[in-house]
Amino acid sequence: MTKTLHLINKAPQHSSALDECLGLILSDPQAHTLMLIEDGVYAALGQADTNQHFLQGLQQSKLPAYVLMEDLEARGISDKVSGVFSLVDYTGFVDLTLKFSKVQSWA
Amino acid sequence: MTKTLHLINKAPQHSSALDECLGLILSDPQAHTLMLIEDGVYAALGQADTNQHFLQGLQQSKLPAYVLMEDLEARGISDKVSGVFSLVDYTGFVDLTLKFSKVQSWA
Amino acid sequence: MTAKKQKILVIIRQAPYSSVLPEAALDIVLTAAAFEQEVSLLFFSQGVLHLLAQESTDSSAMKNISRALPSLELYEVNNILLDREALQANALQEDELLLPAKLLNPVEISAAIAAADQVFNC
Amino acid sequence: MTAKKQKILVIIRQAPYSSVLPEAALDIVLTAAAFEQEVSLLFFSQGVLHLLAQESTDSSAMKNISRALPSLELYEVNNILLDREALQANALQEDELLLPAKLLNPVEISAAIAAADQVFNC
Amino acid sequence: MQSFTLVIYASPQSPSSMTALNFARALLASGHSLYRLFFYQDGVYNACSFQVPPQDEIDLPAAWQALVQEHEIDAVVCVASALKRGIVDTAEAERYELAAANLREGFVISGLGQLIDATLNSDRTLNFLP
Amino acid sequence: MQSFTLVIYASPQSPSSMTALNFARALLASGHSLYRLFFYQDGVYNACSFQVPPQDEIDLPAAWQALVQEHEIDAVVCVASALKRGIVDTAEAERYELAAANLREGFVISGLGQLIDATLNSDRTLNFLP
Repeated sequence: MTKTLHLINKAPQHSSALDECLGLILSDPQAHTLMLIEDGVYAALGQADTNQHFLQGLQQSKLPAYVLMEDLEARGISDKVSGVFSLVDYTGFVDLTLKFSKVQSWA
Repeated sequence: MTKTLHLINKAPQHSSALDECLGLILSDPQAHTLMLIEDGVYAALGQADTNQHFLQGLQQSKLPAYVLMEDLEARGISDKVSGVFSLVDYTGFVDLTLKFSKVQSWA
Repeated sequence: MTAKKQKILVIIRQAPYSSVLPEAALDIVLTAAAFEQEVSLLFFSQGVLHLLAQESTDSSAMKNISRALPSLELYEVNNILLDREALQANALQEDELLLPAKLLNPVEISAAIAAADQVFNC
Repeated sequence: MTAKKQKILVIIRQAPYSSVLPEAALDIVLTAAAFEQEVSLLFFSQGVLHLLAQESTDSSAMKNISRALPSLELYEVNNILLDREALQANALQEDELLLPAKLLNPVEISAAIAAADQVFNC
Repeated sequence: MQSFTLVIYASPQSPSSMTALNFARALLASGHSLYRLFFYQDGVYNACSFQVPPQDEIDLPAAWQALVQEHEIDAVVCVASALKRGIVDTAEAERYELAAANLREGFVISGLGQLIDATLNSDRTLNFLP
Repeated sequence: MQSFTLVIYASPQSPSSMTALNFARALLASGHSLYRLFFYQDGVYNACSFQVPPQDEIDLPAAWQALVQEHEIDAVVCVASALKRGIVDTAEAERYELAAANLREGFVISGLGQLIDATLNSDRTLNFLP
């Protein structure tokens, strides 16, 4: 058994990736971790209507979840992020990929 | 006042375009018409779970709705289309664009 | 170039850095204005997020169109419209936006589309 | 090229003609098989729609990967997996599919991901 | 008879370029005319002459070129989009000291003003989005 | 110290190419190494030498090239993806009778086998999807 870091790079408005990813991994928070990058960071907007269902699921599951700081800053939303997420910069992103056996990207 | 043909070319799994478009036009079926092309034709799958809500709304609104035959055939799904839609080929598509004052594309 | 005049509605409905379309839309707005067309710009759905001040762009290769928004006035693009529902859905406040804009509900947006001769919905 | 062997899981989750990714995924499968890796192919979510027979492709510039699916056997790619929930969500029947495949539920798919050394999710 | 302008936003690898080509063929077959084709953003790749597509795939740039030349269509490639993506005509190849031009014969490079002109002077303008 | 392979699927106009570049810079800064960069699908446009980007925008192909040359990175461009999109090296330009090559110095064209080899021989393989 290996541990997997899942990368999501699309907003919920542009891809069912986040939904589909969580459908597979929420039940097994030991083996999986979520990270949002690029447009995917919009899913971390704590007050956005579309995110409420997913943020609740994430909180209940205790699945670790990260979001890329640089992509939040570029979009001007770093002060609006849900507390469920840990913020990492690119160096932290590199470190994170090494804590898992593999990285799976979703688009 | 002009009449508008709305073109949707993405499946509901890849874009909120269909949702957003219908949110604007369902209330005014006299001024707007819907046409699905490319990946958008998957929204016409009559039995797909994700389409039920939208197909119901379409039926109730009496908004005219078309789907491009060639794109259904290429995907092997022409026998699975909801009865809410009229099928048109490329020639019909050209004719349709001339029945409206303008065409608005959604991606 | 003819001296005809059209009502052109340009809609930005994609979020910042999500695709090249917002930049493509803004370039159409500026060109249409330069050719003295009657142009309106609507920030719709996730497009409203362009009106947030962005902190840095060094880590992104894509153009930050927010920086170009103030130049809209120079081009005499004064009809800036905003999707009120999208603002609410994203819990954004009017006073944190980069530009003043006219807030529209869905029926008003639908009317703006109906009133236009040509719509670019990028 | 080394003689090492890895478990490679390739996932096709986009519908036919929606993007170049399904074709990209299939090419990875065939190459991994040619290099004698232990490769599995999972049709997930909208990817299950590739298993419908398609009527014509003259009007599309994109490659119809369904036509290449029978060649998977020649490459000894025998571990073909299918997302059972997606089949149901699209109201597809097993007997209308182009290929026989092993139907998996979400827990089994999750296990297949966990068991792989490398995942290409296109 | 009506006149159309088609705006192509996507690369030959995207289904929307093929939709635009099929639509162009159908409108001409119905006796209508093309006022202009405008290649914008990734759409400019449809006007590149360097592609070598596999034999079992449609060569979309060649198909566009055949249509443009047969019907003498005004096929405009947006200059800003093209330069950014490395599609250049002879004049630009010289100006920027590139080894060669790679714009297909039959296409011309011009500005976005040609798009605004087209919406004014054709009966219908359709956008084929990526 | 660990070794990475990055697979770049998107054009320079897509945010994911920039993410890949930022990630590459960060991993090198942390003392890790790049076993290989593999440019696949639209990612091959990152290896084109003809682009003339506007002065106020990042020149991503030039930035990749600088990284590749400074760190002597194995930067492989998928041959099938490249030919289809009109990115050719000198040998291919000759074979297909094109006016010039437009592959940037520092990049090499090769097959998809180089991607499989990379997943076997590097510690982590990351896919930067479009």
